[in-house]
This record gives sequence, structure tokens and C-alpha cells, in this order.
Amino acid sequence: MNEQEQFEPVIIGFTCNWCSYRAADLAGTARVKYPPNIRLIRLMCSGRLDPTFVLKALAGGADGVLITGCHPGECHYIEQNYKALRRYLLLQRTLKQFGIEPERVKLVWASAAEGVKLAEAITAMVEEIRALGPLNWRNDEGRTTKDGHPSSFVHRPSSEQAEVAA
Amino acid sequence: MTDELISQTPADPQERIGVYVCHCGTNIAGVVDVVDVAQWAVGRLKHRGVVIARDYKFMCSSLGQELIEKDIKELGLTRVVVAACSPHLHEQTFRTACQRAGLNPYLCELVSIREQVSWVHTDRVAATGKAKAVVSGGVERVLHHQPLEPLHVPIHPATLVVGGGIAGIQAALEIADAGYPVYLVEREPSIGGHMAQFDKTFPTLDCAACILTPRMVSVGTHPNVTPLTWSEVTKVDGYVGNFTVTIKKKARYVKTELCTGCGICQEKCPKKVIDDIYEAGLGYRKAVYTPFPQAVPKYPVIDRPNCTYFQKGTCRACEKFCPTGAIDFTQKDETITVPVGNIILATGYDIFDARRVSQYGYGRLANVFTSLEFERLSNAAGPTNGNIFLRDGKTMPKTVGVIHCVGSRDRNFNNYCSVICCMQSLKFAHLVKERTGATVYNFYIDMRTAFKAYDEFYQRVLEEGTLFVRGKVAEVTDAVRLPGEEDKLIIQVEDTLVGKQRRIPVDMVILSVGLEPRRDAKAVAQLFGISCSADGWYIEKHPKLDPVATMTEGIFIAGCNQGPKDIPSSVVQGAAAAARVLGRIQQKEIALEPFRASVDEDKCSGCRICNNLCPFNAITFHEDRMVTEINPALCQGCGTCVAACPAGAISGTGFSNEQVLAQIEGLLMLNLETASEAVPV
Amino acid sequence: MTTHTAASPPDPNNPNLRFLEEVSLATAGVSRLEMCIQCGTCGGSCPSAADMDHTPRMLFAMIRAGMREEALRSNTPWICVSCYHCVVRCPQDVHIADVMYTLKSMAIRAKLYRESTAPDFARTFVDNIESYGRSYEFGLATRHYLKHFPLRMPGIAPMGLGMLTKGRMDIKPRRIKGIGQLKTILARAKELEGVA
Amino acid sequence: MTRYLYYPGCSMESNAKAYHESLLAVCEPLGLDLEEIRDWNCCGATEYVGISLTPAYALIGRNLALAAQQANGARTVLAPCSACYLNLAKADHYMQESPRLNERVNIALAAGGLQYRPGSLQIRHLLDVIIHDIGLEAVKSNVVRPLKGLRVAPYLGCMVPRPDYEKRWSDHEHPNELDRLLKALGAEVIDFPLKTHCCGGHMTHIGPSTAFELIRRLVQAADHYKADMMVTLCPMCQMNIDGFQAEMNRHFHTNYHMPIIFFTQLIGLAFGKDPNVLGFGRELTDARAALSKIGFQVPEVVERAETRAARRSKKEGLPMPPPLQRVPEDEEADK
Repeated sequence: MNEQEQFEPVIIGFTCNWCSYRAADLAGTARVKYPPNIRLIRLMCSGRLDPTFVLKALAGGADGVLITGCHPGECHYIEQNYKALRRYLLLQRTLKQFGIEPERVKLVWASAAEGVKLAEAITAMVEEIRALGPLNWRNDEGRTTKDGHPSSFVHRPSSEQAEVAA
Repeated sequence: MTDELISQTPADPQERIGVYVCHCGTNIAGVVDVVDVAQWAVGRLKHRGVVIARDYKFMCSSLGQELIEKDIKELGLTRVVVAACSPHLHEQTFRTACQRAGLNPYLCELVSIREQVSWVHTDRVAATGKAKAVVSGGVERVLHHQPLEPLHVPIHPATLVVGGGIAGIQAALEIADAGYPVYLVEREPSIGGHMAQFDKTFPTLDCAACILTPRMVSVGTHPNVTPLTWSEVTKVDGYVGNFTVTIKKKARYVKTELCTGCGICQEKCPKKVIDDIYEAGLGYRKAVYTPFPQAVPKYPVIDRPNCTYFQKGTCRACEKFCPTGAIDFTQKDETITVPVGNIILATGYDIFDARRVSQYGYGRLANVFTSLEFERLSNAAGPTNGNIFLRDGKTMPKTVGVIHCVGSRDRNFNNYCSVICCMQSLKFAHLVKERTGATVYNFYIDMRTAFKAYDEFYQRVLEEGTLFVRGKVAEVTDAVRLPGEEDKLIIQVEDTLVGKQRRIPVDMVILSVGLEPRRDAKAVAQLFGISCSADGWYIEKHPKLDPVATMTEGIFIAGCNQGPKDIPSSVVQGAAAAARVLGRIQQKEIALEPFRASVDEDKCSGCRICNNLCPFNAITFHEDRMVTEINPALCQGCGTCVAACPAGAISGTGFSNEQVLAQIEGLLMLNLETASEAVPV
Repeated sequence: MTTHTAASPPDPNNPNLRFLEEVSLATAGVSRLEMCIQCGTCGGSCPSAADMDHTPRMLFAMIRAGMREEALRSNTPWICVSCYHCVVRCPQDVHIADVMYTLKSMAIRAKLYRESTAPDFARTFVDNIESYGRSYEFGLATRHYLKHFPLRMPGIAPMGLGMLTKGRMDIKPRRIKGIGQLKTILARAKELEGVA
Repeated sequence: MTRYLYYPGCSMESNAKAYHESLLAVCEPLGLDLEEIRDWNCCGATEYVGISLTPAYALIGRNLALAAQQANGARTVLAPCSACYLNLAKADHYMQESPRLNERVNIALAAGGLQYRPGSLQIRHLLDVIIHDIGLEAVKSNVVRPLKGLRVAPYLGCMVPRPDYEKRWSDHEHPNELDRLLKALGAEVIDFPLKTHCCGGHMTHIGPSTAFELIRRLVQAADHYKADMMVTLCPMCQMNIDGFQAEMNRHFHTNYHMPIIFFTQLIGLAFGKDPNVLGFGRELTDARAALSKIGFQVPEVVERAETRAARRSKKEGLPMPPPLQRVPEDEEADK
């Protein structure tokens, strides 16, 4: 792998079914562009976000996690996004204890109408994580790849391409 | 927590998965190499159970669906992943296709590679790589899907309508006319709402009372309607089809079975009170009163805090003079509970408090009126018998200024357009002209006269000679600057079409104030378990396609509580909500998405952490067994309790931990790394 | 923040079409100029609107239309008395007073505003501050009135005299101790602003 | 005694000496401990920002930086002059809002060995401190000579109630703070509709006809409401209405006589201070006649007919809406 090559982070994004997933849909419908480094998962509500999911994603090779939900006061389940907020704050503390930069996990509120805002948040986050560099935090149970680099496969779409072709 | 972190997705090669990649014409195929994605899926994900992968021009077409159905039957697929557009568009389509082929519909997963890949990315290589990750996530997730059956709950045929304004009346009448029982709850002594305060209605200028009163009488006397005025809902239990509603009937201190509505008590009552509600603070009522002569029901109420007898212990004038002995000072508030299947909220709006715009002088300058005050002034049943007088109660104005957009379209107050103000202001201009012959100025920013016959009304008011000034009024003052301004109110404004500041002296100013959510809208939303926007308007299930349903099954909204609207739109919503409810009632039962949380009682430690998390009161704790239970009909499937349970005892169908964790692994394509070891490719 | 110039055909070579953006950028804080809905609250509120070439609202429309010269020639910003009535009443929260300051400084730099009284007054006022660190009313008034309002002198003389005799005006300027420091700071600030 | 960092501003040393003198005279009874910012410079008034942005804010920034250096626990900068108050508050506000401005101002300050972190000081006007920190109860307890019979038009001008970044005032158009204070001193306060309208600012020097019209409006309205005098808290307002009234009268061929004095002068009188230490006599539009009403020795007594605007009887006509609750109940009851 070439060191000069730009580091392409992988970010897992959690969206809620009612606001932020629809914001992502809207970004699509409006053809707003953002970098392909994010992969989204749909939950019914940001309140469903189990901190385990975030740790799982980071341990599994993601370099960052974006948590999104309805704006405070606009939750479709009344107020569950406040619970997401609380868990997010707790999670940031936990990450710090693990020695992980808390900035790797972000919380963004996006209503169903805020496709552009969500796209901007994603773009900004990709750049931020890119600046932080790879996380390389994962449990290693039989997960190292052939070249010995724990996350090269996961991180590099280009090398993945090569492998598939091979 | 650690357990789950290290647990690898159990490979389940027994499953037979079909992957279908849609081109969506060039919408997807233009950016994503769909052929490559399909080939990759069948090659690299074989060990995960993928037995077939196809790409097709339009998966959602009938031919595309048939392709899936055929594969299910011929290849014995047990799981289906479709990579196409957003699940919000076609999830149902593909589920139905699976069902037709005999596969449980919930074993199908639709992942988006259009809205979230091809439409937002440009780099073909990167987009194709992401599409593969998304497919891989879907494959891992679908392995953990379980066959589900929709929940069916019976629907109680009675309906609760909250709010007796025109929207609530309309809804109640539609349902009652269809033959089903309705409880109509209104917190004021009479139904009628804001419309009962108006004089004329735009654009046709029908007298509001003339068109409203017959409806009020119909709903008040309808055999299927139980009107509960002077009452408020205090508690809502249960769930769609089976609510139990607790209603407080405030003491009227009048025996309705004896009262004939003759009005003698009101005549004799010595206590005069400013009527802030019905007369908008411009007139008086007695301590025992019906808000207006055509009130439904006709029985008065005694306003306890203002009643001389209740406050001082003597008086009882009403009791003395009542010919039927209907006054009863011993009455107490009463609480009743009623079972209903559905609820329609038509709780209306409040008007913007014009005192907040201090430069317009409302509350300081006597002859500045609000729109609601003007409605009462021009109403024949109002405090001036329909004479348009200044605050002195006797002088007719010679010049009147009507100011639009007061409190609306203004970041200092409310950012939204209040919809009705332009038309109401035009109506005022017309009424002032007709009744007083005064010169009328209308000050507007933009003239918004959309909808049938509205712009024609604007034309008519123009024809009548109303003077229109395009400009948001800067201030209303009584500080004289120029000759001719003495004893006048001066409206200072930039006439933006002339490009000059003008000072226009007038005798009367009418502020066309905007509409706001009810002051207690948030508390009411909480009571019924629905959500509010930050402004306080109730949120509909979908702003375009589902405007009267809410996110809470069985609760519908109609009229201005969802946002400012005029009478025709409120009536439409009342009728629409009734139609939705009637549809439910006639089906006798309702199928619900089976995404529900449930508790594994063996794992539940009885810690009760989840007990207070549920906004829908679906969680109950059984003291005897020290375990928690979730009522599947109340549960809306948000999953907050699932995420919170420290024992992992709660699982949520459709969004289980296994499903989400597997999808994460899939998205990160961890499963590929062990491919060579697990199953020979 | 994105700003767009209005209806004119897009011509990337015409810098006037970026005028709104330029004004916005040169303004302290966030101008919100692009949010104007042309309601006229500013022009209606303005106590000195009668003496302006254009109401503030018209000026904003001109900026939007890319009418750079006409906008910078307008006397409007110079007649603004900074009373902030328009600012607090504006329904779109446009920072009108600050935009007026920006237009003044742009007009001075572009040498487009023809009338000299107001710019001269400002210049003299600022020169005094830059020399002494404090304002110097006596110097300012005598110089300014002699140059621009010689005819007002007889009328205003009693007032000036009153100010002197009642101890409300110093004949000599007051100078701060750290004038050297202030000059250094201002010199650096001018460099940053590109007006050194 | 509460310690405040004090930014007097140029006017307090020259045209608004009466303001300065009377303020110093009432500091002690009010419990104000004012510590002047050492070697402060001019705030630039409304002129510097119209010439160039960064230098204008750097000029203000020097004062903020000096104040922060000297703070030693005190976080509040108190400014009695409206323009100074607004300029200091605005620089602090915009440096917080715009990182670009903040950076530039601090680069410039650094050239002089200074720096300022926006938000580290609170900038407040004298009246705000009297109302909210000291409180009207404390003011009332010092009143030994209530100003009974003095009919005053409270006049705040523009830059104190607006733009009000920190939302300290009850209203942008009709704030009640000055009215309440003057009522606490025992004066009769008229509901002056132009209380926050403009005096013309520097227009007296650059566009006199514009300025005279603004002065005329104010003086005419105060006269119309039969005020004995206007009471202000702004040096510029006082200067324009006091000093330019004669020229304005000549301009319009009118004959108004409306004295205008500083509110601190009235506080001093009500507190029983010797009028000689309160800067009386410095005004150009004679205030003696007005002061004679409350018992000051003046050469000749000017009679003023006490003709109040006829008030509508409360019972007649249609009821008015009640005022929006902005004043604490107990104070209202005192009226």
C-alpha cells in the first residue's frame, strides 16, 4: 500500500427511520453529493441505538460512527432521541477511556427535510476522520489479513477491487 | 456487551439467499457497475448462502417481481435481498412478491443503492465498492430475519373527538351519520370554537353563525353523539382499537335535566366579567353564562372563581330566580371513562399575542384592535351590536388601516405564514367599507390569495376602492409630527412600490394576527402520545400522503392543531380523519407491522430500567413475578427499551441486536476474510 | 453561507454579480443580506429616510442586482443614524446597520461617494483618535465647521462658546499614554484590512 | 460595594461632564465601586466602522484587552455612554460570532502585546446595572427628597435598548427600566412615545437639516406631553437636544424650550446631594425653571399650567387588553 495514497476512512452511520434516513433519501433525490465513505444502517429510532453497535462498528474496522436522529422535540416516538443524546454523551466518555478520540463518534440531528444538512455533516465528518487517520482498533480474533495489516482490506476500496479481480 | 463484541456471525449455510440488483434504468446502472455487484455477490458471498444473484433493468416492474417469485419457487430460496431504491418506496412491493411465491414477506430485505449510492456518489469504482458493502450488509442481516405475522387487533366502534370547533364537529358528524357512536369533548361551555366568534366567512361572506349553527345543532342532537362540553380529557390508556379515555366533566352547577335554557339566571346575575374567550376581551358576560345565544348545549355554567356566592357565601340570585330550580351549588366535578377504538384531535389554535409587537401599540394605544376583536366588533351579536366603533364605544372610524402578517413571517416571532391572514384582512376591508364607508388601507408584504374564489375576492376588494400599500408597517404611533396627525394613529410604512416612507393617519388600526399552537399543545400531545414540531404544531404521519394520521396508531389530527388553515381546509381534514376512522371501524380489526419489542422473562432480572423509558406506556411490571412485560399492541417498535436492557432480555423483532450487528459486519465485509477458511469458494 | 446574485444572466466575468457576496463578506458578523424579502420594514422605520437617495430596502435590491456603482454612490449609508430600529424590527434579522457601515467603507475606497461632508467628518474624527487615542471635539468642530459649514458659524458660535465656558469642551486634546501601542495595533489592523 | 471595571468614554470628560460628576456623586450610596480601565482609548463612536472594519474593531479591542488584563475577578465592564456601551458590546459579540474577525483583531492586538478572548467580559450599561444588580428597592431606600411634582419624559435614545445582543432590556421600543427608576425617585413619568427614537447622532455635524428634524420631533413630543424636562442616559442625546435646540428653533422658526438632563443628576437630587456637585448649570437649555418646581432657588418662577391630557373614564366604552406582564407585580402596586 502506498503511503502517499489518501487514507479513505470507513464510517458507519446509524439513521432513524423517520427523519435522518429520509434526509439521506432526500439527499439522494436532490442529487446532493457526498463522499462514499459512509455506510448507513436504518433503525426505527435513534433511541434504538445500543452503544454496543458503535463499539462493534469501531472494533470491526470502522474509523468513525455517525449517529443521526430527529431534532430534539421532533422525535416520532415523542422523546426517545433525548435518550440517544444521553447515550451518546456517555459513549464519548467511554471511548476516551478506551483511548479512542471521542470525535470519531458524532451525533447529528437531521429532519426529513434536511438532506443537504446531512450531506454536509457527512462530508465534514469524512474529512475530520481522514485527518485523524485510521483507527486500527479491533479485537484481533483471527481477523488479520494476509498482508498482516489488520484493516487494510476493510479500509481500502481500491485494494478490495484488486482482491476481487484477483 | 463484550460477548457480542467478539461473537462472530454464525454462518448459516442452510439458508438459500437470492440477491437482486436493480439497474433502475440508468439511475443506478449509470454509476454502479450492477453486473459486477451481482457477480461479486454470487461469487464472494456464496459461503453466506447466496445461491443466485441477478441484475435487472427494473426490479419493481411486474417482470422483475416475477423473476424473484420464479426463483423462490424453482430454487427454493429462503431469503431475498433486493438492492434497489429506498425501502420507503418499494419495501412493500417486494414483500408482497415474496408472499405471492409462498415466502414469508418479512424474510425479504430491501437495501438502497440508489438514494444512498448512485445518486449521491460520482466515482464509479468507489460507488460500486460501496454497493457491494451495502449488499453484503443486507445478506448478513437477512440471515437473522424471522418469519413474522402482522399483528391483528380488534377495533372498538366508538370514537373520541377532542375539540368542538368546526373540524371536530365535521368529524363527529361524519362518523355519527355513518352509524357509529362518537364522544365529542369540548372544554368550553359550548361547542362552536373560533368559527362561532366570526361574523362573516371569506370569500363568500356567508354569515358564520348561519352556516355553523345548524351543524352545531345537528351534532348536539345526533342520537349517535354524546356531547361532553365543559369537559377535558385527563388520561388515555390502551392502544389502537381499544383505548380507555378518562374525562373530567367540570361541575356546571346547573342540573341539565331541569334547565330549559331560558336565560333568566344570566339576566339576574349581578356579577359582570370581561369575557376573554368568546368576546376576545372586548365584551362582558355574567358569572353564570352561556358564551353566546346559540350555544350548544343551551345550559349555562357557573364560573366558580367569579361567582359571588362561591367567593363570598351570599347572593344566590340565579338560584332564587330560576323557574325550574335547576341551579345546584353542590355539584362536584365528575370523572367518567369511555372505551373508544380511535381518537381524533381537533384542538384548534390560539391567536398570536399582539402586545409582543410593541411598535404596533396594541394594549397601549386604544384604537389598535386585533383581528379577533374586530370579528366581535363587526358581529351583530357582539358588544357593539355589529357597529364598527372605536374603543370609546360610540365613534365610527373614518379611516382604517389593516396590517397583515402581525406575528407571522417574522423571525422575531413566528417564522411561518399563518395562511388565513391575507384573506381575513381583505374581508375586514370589505366589512369596514360596507358598514362605515371609511377609507381603508391594507398593508401587506405579499398578497397570498391561493385557492378557489380567493383571488376573485381580492379583485372585488380592489374594486371597492380599498387602498393597498405594499410594505410591512414599521410602527403605529400617536406621536404627532405633521399637521393633520392630531388625535390620530399614524401608520408609518415604506410604500415599497413607490420607494418612499409614508405616514398615514387613521382612526383605527386592525392587526391581522397570526395563528399559534394552543398554549397547552405540548401537554396535550404528551397526553395522547403524539409528537409536536418545535413550533408546537402536531406532526402528521406524512406531510403529503398521510396528512391526518399520526405516528401513533389510532390517533388522528384535524384542523389547525396541525398548522394554520382556513375553514374549508379544516372541514376537509375533519372529514378525512373521520373517513380514516370509519375505514378502521368497518374492517373490525387492524393489521399492524409486527416490529415489536418483547421480553424474555427468563432473562429479565426485574431491574426496571426499561420501565420508565416507554413513551407509549407499553411496559408494565409484574410485581408478583418481578418481571417486565411489553404489550405488543401498545408498543410502537422504537426499540429504546431493547437498547437499554442490561440483561439483553428485550428483543425487538425486525430490528434485533443480531440483525443490526450482522448488518454492521456485513457493511464492513468482515465475513469475506474468513471466506476461504469457512467454505471453499 | 451561500449567496446568490439575482436574476441577471450568469456572467462569470462580471464581478458585479458577486457584489452581494462581497458586501456580506466585508461585514462584521453574519450579514444575512441574502435573506431580505423586500418588505420595507427598514425604510418604514428609518427616521432619516426622507433625506436618503434610496430606502435601505431599495439599496439591498440594488446590491442584489449587482448595481455596484449606483449603490456606492447612494447617500443612504451616510444618512443612516445607526438608531437600530430597522435592525430589531427586520423580520429576516438582516444586520442592516452593519451593512451600512460596510457600504460606507467600500464607497470611500472606491471613491464613488461624491458628497464630502460626511466622509470628511469621519476621517477627521478618526485622524484625531489615531493621533491622540481620544476624540478631540474642539479640533474636530472648528476644523469641520470652517470647512463645510462656514455659514453656520455665526449661529453655532454661541453654543460653542457656551460649551467652553460651561467646561464641556477642552481646547487642548487629551492624549493617552499608550498612543504608541495603539498606533502599532492600528497599523497592523490596517495591513490586515488591506488599507494600510 | 460591587466592583465594576469602568469605561467612561471621551464624552464623560468633556461634553457630558455633568453625567460624570453626578455619577461619581451617587456611586457610594448606590454601592458602586468603579475602577477605571487604565489608559483606555476612544471607542470610535459610529465613525470608525464606516471607514474600515478591522482597525475599528481593533480600536475597541484594545479597551477590552486592557479591561480583561485589569479584571482581577471583576468581569463586568460598565459603560455610561450609549455609543461606548454598544461598541464594546458589539465588538465582543461579533468577535464571538465571526472567527475571522476575532482572528484579525487579535493579530492586530498582538502587535501591541495584547490579546482578548471574546466572551470573557460582560459589557453592561449603567442603567442595566442599577436596575438589575442594585435594584429599585435599594434606590428607594436612599431617596430622601422625592422628586414630587417633577414631570419628566424618560428618553433612552437608540443604542442602549437596541440591538440588545444579551437581551437585557424589557423591550426594544418601549422599555420600562428608566421609567421605573424615575418613578422610584418620586418623579411623575410620562409615557413618552419617542423614548427610544433617534436624536440625530452625528448628523448634527454632517447633515444638520436631517438632525434638526429629529431633534424637533423629540422636543415637540415632550412639549406636547407637557413634560418639564427630558431625562436621558446618553451623552450624544443630551448634547444634541441641549446644545442644538437653539439652532433647531432658528431653523424651524419655533420657540421650544425643553431642558434635558442626565438621570444620574436626578438620582443625586433625590438622594439629597448638593446640586452643585451634580453638574447642574452645565446645560445650555436652562433647566432652572423646571427645577424650581421641586423647590430649588431660581431667579424667577415660571408658571406651568398643569393641564393633563383628558383621560377616558375606565367604565366607558370597550375594555382595553391588559398590559403584557413585564414589570414585577409588587412594583406595579407601588405606583
